[in-house]
Amino acid sequence: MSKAKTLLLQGDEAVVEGGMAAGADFFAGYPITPASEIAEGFAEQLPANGGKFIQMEDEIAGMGCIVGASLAGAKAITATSGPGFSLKQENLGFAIMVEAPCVVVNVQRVGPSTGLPTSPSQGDIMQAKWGTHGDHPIIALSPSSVSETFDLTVTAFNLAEKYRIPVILLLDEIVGHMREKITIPPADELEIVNRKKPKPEDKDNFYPYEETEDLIPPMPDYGTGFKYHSTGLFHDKTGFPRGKTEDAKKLMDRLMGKINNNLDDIIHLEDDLNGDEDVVVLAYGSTVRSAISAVNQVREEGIKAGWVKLKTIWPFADDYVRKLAEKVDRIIVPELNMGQLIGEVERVAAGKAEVTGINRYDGTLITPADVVAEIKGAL
Amino acid sequence: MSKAKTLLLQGDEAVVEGGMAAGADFFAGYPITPASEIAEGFAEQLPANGGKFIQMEDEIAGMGCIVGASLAGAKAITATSGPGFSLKQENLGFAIMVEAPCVVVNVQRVGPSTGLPTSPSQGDIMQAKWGTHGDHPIIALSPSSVSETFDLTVTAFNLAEKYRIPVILLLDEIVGHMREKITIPPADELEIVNRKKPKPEDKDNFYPYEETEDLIPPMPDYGTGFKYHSTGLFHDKTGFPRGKTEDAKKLMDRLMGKINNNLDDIIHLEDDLNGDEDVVVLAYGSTVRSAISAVNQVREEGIKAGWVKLKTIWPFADDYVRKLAEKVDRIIVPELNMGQLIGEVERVAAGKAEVTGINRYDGTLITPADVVAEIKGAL
Amino acid sequence: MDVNIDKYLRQDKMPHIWCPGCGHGTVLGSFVRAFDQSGLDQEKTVVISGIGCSGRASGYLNFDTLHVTHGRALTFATGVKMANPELNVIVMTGDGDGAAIGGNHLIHSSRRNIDITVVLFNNNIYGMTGGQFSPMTPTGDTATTSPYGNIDQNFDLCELAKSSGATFVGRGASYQPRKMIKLIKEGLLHKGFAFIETLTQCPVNYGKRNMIGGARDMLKWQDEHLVPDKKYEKMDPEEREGLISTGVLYQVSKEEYTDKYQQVINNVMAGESNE
Amino acid sequence: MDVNIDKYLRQDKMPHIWCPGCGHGTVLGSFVRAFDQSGLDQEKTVVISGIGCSGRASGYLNFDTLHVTHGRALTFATGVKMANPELNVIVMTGDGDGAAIGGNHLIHSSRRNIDITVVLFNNNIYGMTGGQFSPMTPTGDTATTSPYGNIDQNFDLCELAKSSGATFVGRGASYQPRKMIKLIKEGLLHKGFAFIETLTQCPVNYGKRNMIGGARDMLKWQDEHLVPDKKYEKMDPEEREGLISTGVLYQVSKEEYTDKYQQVINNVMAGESNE
Amino acid sequence: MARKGKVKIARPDWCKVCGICIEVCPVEVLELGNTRIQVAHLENCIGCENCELSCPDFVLKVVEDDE
Amino acid sequence: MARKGKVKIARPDWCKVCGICIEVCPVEVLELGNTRIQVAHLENCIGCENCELSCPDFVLKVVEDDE
Amino acid sequence: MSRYEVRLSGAGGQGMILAGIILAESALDNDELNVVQTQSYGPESRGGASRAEVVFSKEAIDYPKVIQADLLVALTTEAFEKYGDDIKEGAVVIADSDFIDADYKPAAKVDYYSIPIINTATEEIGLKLTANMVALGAASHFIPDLSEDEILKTIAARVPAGTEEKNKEAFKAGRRLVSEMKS
Amino acid sequence: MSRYEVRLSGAGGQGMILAGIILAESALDNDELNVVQTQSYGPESRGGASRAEVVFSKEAIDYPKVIQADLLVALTTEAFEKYGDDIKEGAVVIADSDFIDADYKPAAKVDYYSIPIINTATEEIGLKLTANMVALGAASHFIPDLSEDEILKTIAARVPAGTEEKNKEAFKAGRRLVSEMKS
Ligand SMILES: Cc1ncc(C[n+]2csc(CCOP(=O)(O)OP(=O)(O)O)c2C)c(N)n1
Ligand SMILES: Cc1ncc(C[n+]2csc(CCOP(=O)(O)OP(=O)(O)O)c2C)c(N)n1
Ligand code: SF4
Ligand code: SF4
Ligand code: SF4
Ligand code: SF4
Ligand code: SF4
Ligand code: SF4
Ligand SMILES: [Mg+2]
Ligand SMILES: [Mg+2]
Repeated sequence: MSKAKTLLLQGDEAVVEGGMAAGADFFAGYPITPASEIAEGFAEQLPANGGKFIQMEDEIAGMGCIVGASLAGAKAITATSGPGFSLKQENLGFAIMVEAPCVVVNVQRVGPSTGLPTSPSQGDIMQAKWGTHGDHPIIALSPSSVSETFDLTVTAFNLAEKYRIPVILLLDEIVGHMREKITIPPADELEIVNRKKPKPEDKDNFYPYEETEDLIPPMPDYGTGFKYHSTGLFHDKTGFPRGKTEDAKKLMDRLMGKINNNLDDIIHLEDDLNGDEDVVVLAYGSTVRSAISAVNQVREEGIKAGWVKLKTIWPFADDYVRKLAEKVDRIIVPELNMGQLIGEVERVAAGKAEVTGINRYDGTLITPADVVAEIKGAL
Repeated sequence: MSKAKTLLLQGDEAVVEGGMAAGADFFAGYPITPASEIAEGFAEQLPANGGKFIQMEDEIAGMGCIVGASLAGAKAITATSGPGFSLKQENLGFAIMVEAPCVVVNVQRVGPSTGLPTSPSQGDIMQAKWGTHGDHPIIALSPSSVSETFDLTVTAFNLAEKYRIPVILLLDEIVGHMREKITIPPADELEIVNRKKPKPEDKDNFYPYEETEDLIPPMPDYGTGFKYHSTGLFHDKTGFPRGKTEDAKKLMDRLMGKINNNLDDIIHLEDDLNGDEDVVVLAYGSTVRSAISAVNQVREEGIKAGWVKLKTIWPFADDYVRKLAEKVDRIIVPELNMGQLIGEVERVAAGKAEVTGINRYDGTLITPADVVAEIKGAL
Repeated sequence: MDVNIDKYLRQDKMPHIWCPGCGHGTVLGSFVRAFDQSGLDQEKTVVISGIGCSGRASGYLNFDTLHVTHGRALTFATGVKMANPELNVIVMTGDGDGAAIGGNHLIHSSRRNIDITVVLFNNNIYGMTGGQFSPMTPTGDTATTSPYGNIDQNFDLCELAKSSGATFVGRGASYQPRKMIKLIKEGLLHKGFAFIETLTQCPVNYGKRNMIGGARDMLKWQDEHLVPDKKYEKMDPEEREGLISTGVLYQVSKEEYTDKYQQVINNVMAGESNE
Repeated sequence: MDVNIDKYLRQDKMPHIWCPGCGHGTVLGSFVRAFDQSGLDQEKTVVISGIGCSGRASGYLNFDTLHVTHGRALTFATGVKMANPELNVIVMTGDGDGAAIGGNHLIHSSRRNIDITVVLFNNNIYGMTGGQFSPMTPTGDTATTSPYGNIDQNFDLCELAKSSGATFVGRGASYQPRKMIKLIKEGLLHKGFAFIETLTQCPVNYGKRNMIGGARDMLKWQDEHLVPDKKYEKMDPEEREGLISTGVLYQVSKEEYTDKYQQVINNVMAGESNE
Repeated sequence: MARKGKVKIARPDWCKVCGICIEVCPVEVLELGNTRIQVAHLENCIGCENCELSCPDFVLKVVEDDE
Repeated sequence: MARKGKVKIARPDWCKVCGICIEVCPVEVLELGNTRIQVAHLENCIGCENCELSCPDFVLKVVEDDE
Repeated sequence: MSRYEVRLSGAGGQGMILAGIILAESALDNDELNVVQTQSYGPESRGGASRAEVVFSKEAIDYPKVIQADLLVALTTEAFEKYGDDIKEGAVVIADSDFIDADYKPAAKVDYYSIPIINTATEEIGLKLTANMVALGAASHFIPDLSEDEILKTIAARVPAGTEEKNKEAFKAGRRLVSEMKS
Repeated sequence: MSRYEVRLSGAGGQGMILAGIILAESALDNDELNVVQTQSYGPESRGGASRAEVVFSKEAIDYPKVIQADLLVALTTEAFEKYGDDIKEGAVVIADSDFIDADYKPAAKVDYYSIPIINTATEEIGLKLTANMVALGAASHFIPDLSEDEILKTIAARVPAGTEEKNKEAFKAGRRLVSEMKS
C-alpha cells in the first residue's frame, strides 16, 4: 500500500478503505441496510491483514464489543443505520465515560422506525449528539463524497485516538451507496494518530483517569500490567467512584474540556465565500453537492452567494457560524430532514441573520434547483 | 375512589396513583433506580383493580410490550431511568410510527452512562426529543412537585389517548423520591380522555391510518374485527408501505401536524409575571421550586423579576418564549444539566433577550441562593 | 385441499415479494391451512412479525397484524396477549430476527410459558439484508460476512426453546408441507408457549452461495437430511450426524402465564373485597 | 489456605460494600483462591462485570477490570478476547445482569464457544435495586415486583448454557466454598466458553422477604438442598424434585473461537502471499 | 390424502417459475413455461396435492374433476 | 484439607458480624461480639478452614501455630 | 413558622430515612402544616452516610431540601462530620454520645445534646433497630406545631407489624432523654 | 462535455445496477472523465422498478443523480412509465421492443430506439441474464468520451468468472442492434 491507487468505490467501501488505512484492526457489528457493505468489506479485508471481524448477535453487542476491543488495544469500528444506532446509544454513552477510542458509523436511512430502509436521509443528526442519556461530549463527522468519506474515516480514527472518544461518522444513504472515483493515497502520506500510552515505568504511580494538562489521560492496553479499573459510574482519577460531588463535576468538566479546548483541531469545514455574500448556503453530507451546484449557478447570474460545507457536525461550529451570521443577510440550511441542524444555526445566529431551511424527508434528494429557488426566493 | 384522599407520597408513587386514576390497566417494565418504585406500585395496584403488571427481561421488551398492549386496547405505561430510556429508543420510535398511545416515564438520574444512579438530574431533556432516529413528533411533560406529578400523569395518558402518541413523563430523582402531601381528587372530578375508536359498521371501509380531519385516525382494539396492519415502515392510509415518495411526506406531515395543530392544548405552563419584568427565570421540574423561591426573595428587594414554569417540555413553547423574549431583558434558565433546554430558549429568543443558564450536573440541586445570585449578577 | 385459504390471505397484497423458489411462501401456505384446520377465530387472532423477508409474512395475512422492529416481535406479542388473553397470538420471525437479535425474548417467552405460537422461518441466513450469516448458518458455510467460511457454531433452536421452558416444541420443513400443517395446527391449539422452527430455503442468498443450488436442489437437500422425530429418537449419535428431525419434538402441559396471572387477579380482588 | 489472596484483592477498596452475610463475598473469595491455584498470569487477566451487587466484584479485584453497562459484560469481554486472545477473560455477572437483560449474550457467547469464563452470582433476586424478582426467583416467591407471589418459571441456567453450546458448565454454592474453588479453577483452565453458576445468598432482599431468614438460615437451606452432580445423576426425577446439583455438570472439548479465527487469518494471509 | 381431482393453475399470474411443483410432483404433469407454469400432461395427474401444498406462491389447486 | 493451624482474626475491621463463620464451624470456636467476631475457644479449633473459606469478608485466616 | 428544617443522619441501614418519613407523615392530617421529605443515599442503599430531611412550613415549601438545618440528628461520626457544620446559628444538634466524640466544637452557636441513642435502643428497649425511633423521640421535642401524639400514631402505622410497641417505647425513651437534660 | 446523464432501468434482478456500475467503472482510467454512479431499489432488492444512474462529466460532478436524462434505457413497462418522461429534449431512449408497447409518445422530442434486448439475450446469446449487457451495448453507442474497449475491459473484470465471453458477446450484440438501426 505504498502507492496511490485509483478505484471506483461506494462510500460504504470507502469507509472500509479509510479504516484499513487508519490502522483499524477490529470490527464488530450487526448487518443493516444501507450499512451492511461496511461490515462485509471489513469481514473480507481485516483477516487478510491480521485484524479481526466479528458479527455479533445485535447492535448493542456490537457496540460493547468494540469498546472491549479498544480497551484491549485495538483500533475498533462498528457500522449501522438508524434502528441500530438507537440500540447502540447506551453503550455509546459508556464508551464516552471510559474514554474508549472507537469509530461508530451510521449510514442514515429515512426514519423514524423502520422508515424507508433504502432511501437517503440526514435524520439522525440530532440523535448523534443527544441519543444517549445525560450530558456528554461527542464528535460527529459527515462526508459529502466518496473520497471525503475515505478522508473523514481516517480523521475519525485520528480524533478518536487523540481525544479518547467515540467518533461518529454520519453518512447518508446517497454517500454510502454512490460510486465515485477515489484515489487512495499511499500509506506513508497519511497522518495516522495513535493513542498516547503510559510508560511501563509509570505503573506504580498510575492514575488511569488523571487530569493531565491536556485533559486526556494516557491509556494502557489491557494486559500490560497496569491493572486499572474503568466504570460507567462517575469516578475520580483512580477510575473508582467515590460518590463525591466534586468528582462528578471534575469528571464532566474534563470530558467536555478535552473537546472544547480543541475545537480548532476538531472542527473541519470548507467554504467558498468572497466576503460580500448576501446569502450563504450552509450544508453537510450529500446535500452539500446541490448547494455548491446552486451557488455556482446563481453566481453566474450575479447573485452574491456562497457556500459552507460542515464536515464536523458536532461539536457545532458555533464561532464560525456566529461570525458568518454577522456578515451575511441570510443563511440557508438545506437538510434531508424536517429541520435539525438549522436549530443550531438559529441559536448561534441569534437573530443577526435570517435563517431558512430547505427540507426533504421523503427519501428524495434536495436538487440544485431547490436550492436555487430558495436563494432567489427571498432576494 | 369517589372521595378525595390526602396522602404523603413520593413522586414515583404519585405516578402510580395518577396512572390508576387515568385508567391505566397495563404496566410492563424493568426495574431501575430511581424508577423502581413505579413498577413496584403498579405491581401491587394493577391486579387489585383487574389490570396487569409484567416485569420483562429488559427495557426494550418493556417498551415493546406496552405498545402491544396498547394496540390490544390497554392504557399502558412503562417507567425507567436514563440507561433504560436509551434502550427504549428504538421501540419508542416504533410506537410513534404506529401511533400507539402509551406513557413512558423517565425518572432522571445523573448521566451519562451509569453515572450517579441515586442523584437527581435533568440530563435527558434533549434525549426525550432526539433519542430515537429520524424525525418524529413527541410530547414530554415534566412535573415539579408530587401533586403535579399526579396531575401530569393523568394529562400524559389523556394526551397519549387523544393524539395517539407516546407521551414521555420526565421526573427528576428529587421529584421522584421526595414526599409531599397530595390530595387525590375523586374519580368523577378527573377529566379522562379515551382514544377515539371506529364504529363496528365502519369495518368495511376502514383505513387505519387515514388522514382524518383532525389527522388522528380512530383506533380499533385488536380482536374487534378490523383486521388491520401496522408497520414501522412508511405507509399510506391502509397501513401498508407502497414505497411512494408522496406517502412518506404525507405520513410525516400528518404525524407532525396532529401535534403542531394543537399546541395550545398540549403546551402547559404557568407563570408569575407582572408584565414589567427585567428578568424572568424559566424553569421546569424540581428546579422550578428554587426559581419561585428566588423570585419571591428578590421581588421583596424591589427587583422586577418573574418566573415561568414549563410543564410541557416538548413540543417546546416557541411562541410563548418568543413573545417573552420580546418583553424582557433577560431570561435565566436554571437546569440540572450542562445546558440543554437553554438551547431552545436561545434559538427562539433570537437575540431579543439575553439568555443565561445556571447549571449543576454533579447530583446536587440548584438552590434559591444560586438563582438569586444569577438574577442579581447582571443587574 | 378443501380449504378456502383465500380468506386468510390479503389478496390485494399478492403476489408476495418473496423471490422465486423462496420457501417462505410454502411456510405461509402451511400456516393458513393449519389455521383453517385449527378452528380458531380469525377475528380474534393477531399475527406479529419482526423485520426480515420472513417478517413480511404478517402483511399477507388477513388478521390483525403488526410488523414491528427487528427481533422484538415476542415483546409486542406478550403485551397483546397479556392485555387480552382471549386473543390468539402468533409470532412470525426469522432465524436472524428470532434467534440473533431476538434470542433473549425467545428464551424469556419460553420461560414464562405464555400462550403464544411462534413460527420461526429458518433459512439459515439473513435473507432480506442480502446474505449475512445468522446463528443458524452451519459452520463452514460462506455468507457475505463470512467470506472465508463461518466459524460460529449454530444453535439447536428447538433444544434452546425447550431448555428455556417452552411447553411445545416442533420442527417442520418446506419439503414436508403436510407434516408442517399438522405441526403448526397442533402448535396453535397448544395452550402455552409453542415454538415451531420451520426449515425454509433461501435460494438467492444461501443456496446458490453455498453450492447447494436453487430451490429445487435445496428441497432435494432437505429430502436427504430430514428424519421423522420418532425415527431420530431411536438412532445413535453417530447415525444422527448431519440429520435433522422433524415433527413434534417436545410437548408437556403446564399452567399458562396469563391464566396464572388471572388467578392472581382473582385472588387479590377477592382478598380485597374480603377486607 | 496457603494462598496470598491479598495479591488479588484491591486492599484499599475493602471492606467491600456488600451487606453483612451476603454470599457474594464468599464467591469472590472462592474466585481469588481458584485463580491463584490456576497458575494463570494476573497481569494478563481482565475481569469484566455488569451492574448489580455482583457487578461490584470487579472493583475489588486487582486485575485489569471493567465495570460495564447492565447485562452487557459478555459483549465487552468478547471484544477484549478477540482483540487479544492471549488475555484470560473473566466475566462476573448476576442472575439479573446475566440471565435477564443479558440472556442473549449468554446464549450467543456459549454458541461461539469463545474462551471466556463466566461466574454468575445467582442470588435469585435483583439485589442492588432492592429486591425485584429475577428470572431465577423461584415460582411463588415474593419480591417487590411480585407482591402476590411470582408466577414466572425460572431458568435452569446450566441447561441453557449447555444447550446453547457452552463447553464447560458447572454449579457451585456459597455453602461449599472448597468445591466452588475447584470448580472455578477448572473453569478458568478450560479452553472454551466456561459457564459457572454460583448460588449465593442475599439475606437482605431475598432471604428475609421469603421467610428463609438471614444468611445463616440461607446456608442451612443450601445444606438441605444441594446434591453432588454424580449423585444427582443417579436419582430419578421425583427424587430430584427441589434438589440442586453442584459440580462440573458438563464438559466437552471443542475448538475455541479465537483459535478458529486465527486459523482463518493464517489461511487468508497465506493465500494472499501465495498469489 | 389425495382425493379425486386434478391440478389446476388457479392463479397463473402469481407463478414465479421456480419449479418447485415439478420437483415435488410424483408423476410428470407440469412443465415450466417462460413466464409461468404449464400443465403439460394433465392425464398423468393423480391429484396428490403435493404441488398445491408446496407451491410458495399459491398458484396451483387440485380441483374436483367436474369443477 | 485441614492443616496444622488455628483460626486467627486477620482483619477484625472487616467483620460484619454475619455469623456465617459460626454456622460453618464444626466445633465451638467463634462467637459474635457487638461489632466483630471473637475467638472464644481457640483450643477447640481444628484448623479446618471452613470459616476462612466461607467468610464473605476475608476476616479469618487459619495460621500455623507458630505464626 | 416560615420554614423549619430537620436533618436526620446516620449510616445506611440505621433507619434514619424511615424516621424522616414518619416525621413527615405525622403532619399529614395537620392542615396548617406543609411538609416535604427528601433523602439521600449511596448506590448501595446501605453503609456510607445516609440522611433524611424534612422541611415543615405553614407556607408553600419551594426548595425541598434543607438549606441550613434548624435541627440536626447524627448517629455516626461520619454523618456528623459531613453535616455538622451545615446548620443555622442556634440550631439544635443531637448526637449519639457513645458513637460521636464529645469534644465537638460546632462552628455556629448551637444547642447541643449528646445523648446515648443507640445504647438506649440496645439496652433499654432491647432492639438495636429502634435507635431511629429513639432519635426521633429526642428530635420531636423541638419541632414546632407537631404533637407527640401525631407522631406516635404514624409510628404505629409505619413500622413492621408486631414491633409497634417497641418502637413507640423507643420514641418515648428518646423524648425522655432530652426532657431530662432540659429539665 | 459538461454533464452527460444516463439512466438504466428495469425490474429488480435484471442486472441494470451491475450495468450501471460497469458503465461507471469504465471511466476509471480515463483521467479526463469524472463519474458518479447511483441506484435506487426497493427494500426487497428484487421485483419492482429498479434503476441505476451514471453521470459523466469533465468537470466536478456535484449533484450525483440524473436531473434529466440524456440517455434512458428501459427494460420493462413499469420502468418506462416511471422514468420515461423525465428526460431531456432530444434524449436517447432505448426500450425493449418485446416488453414495452411500441406506441410510446414521449413528451419531449427524443431519439427513440425500440430493440429486442431481452430476446437477443435469450435467443442469440442463450443466457437471459445477459440482457443487461445487451442493453449496455446499445447504450454505449451514445456515451461521449467512453470507448467500447474500456467498457469491454470492465465487463471482463466485473461479471462472474466463466461468463466473461457470453457477456462481452451480449454487449456487442446490443451495440450492433443500434448500429444496424442507425445505419
Ligand atoms: C435493529 C435492526 N438491526 C438490523 C436490521 C437489519 N435487518 C433487517 S432484516 C435482518 C435480518 C433478517 O434475517 P432473518 O430474520 O433470518 O429473516 P430472513 O430475511 O432471512 O427471512 C436484518 C439484520 C434492522 N432492520 N433493525
Ligand atoms: C439498562 C439498565 N437497566 C436497569 C438497571 C438497574 N439495575 C441495576 S442492577 C440491577 C439488577 C441486578 O440484579 P443482579 O444482576 O441479579 O445482581 P445482584 O444485585 O442481585 O447481585 C438492575 C435492574 C441498570 N443499571 N441499567
Ligand atoms: S432473499 Fe431469500 S429469504 Fe428473502 S425472499 Fe429471497 S429467497 Fe426468500
Ligand atoms: S442487597 Fe443482597 S446481594 Fe446486594 S449486597 Fe446486600 S445481601 Fe448482597
Ligand atoms: S411452484 Fe408455484 S410458483 Fe413455482 S413454478 Fe410451480 S406454480 Fe409456479
Ligand atoms: S396434484 Fe400431484 S400429481 Fe397432480 S400435478 Fe400436483 S403434484 Fe403432480
Ligand atoms: S463470617 Fe466473617 S464477617 Fe461474618 S461474622 Fe464471621 S468473621 Fe465476621
Ligand atoms: S478453622 Fe475450622 S474449627 Fe477453626 S474456627 Fe474455623 S471453622 Fe472452626
Ligand atoms: Mg433468515
Ligand atoms: Mg441477583
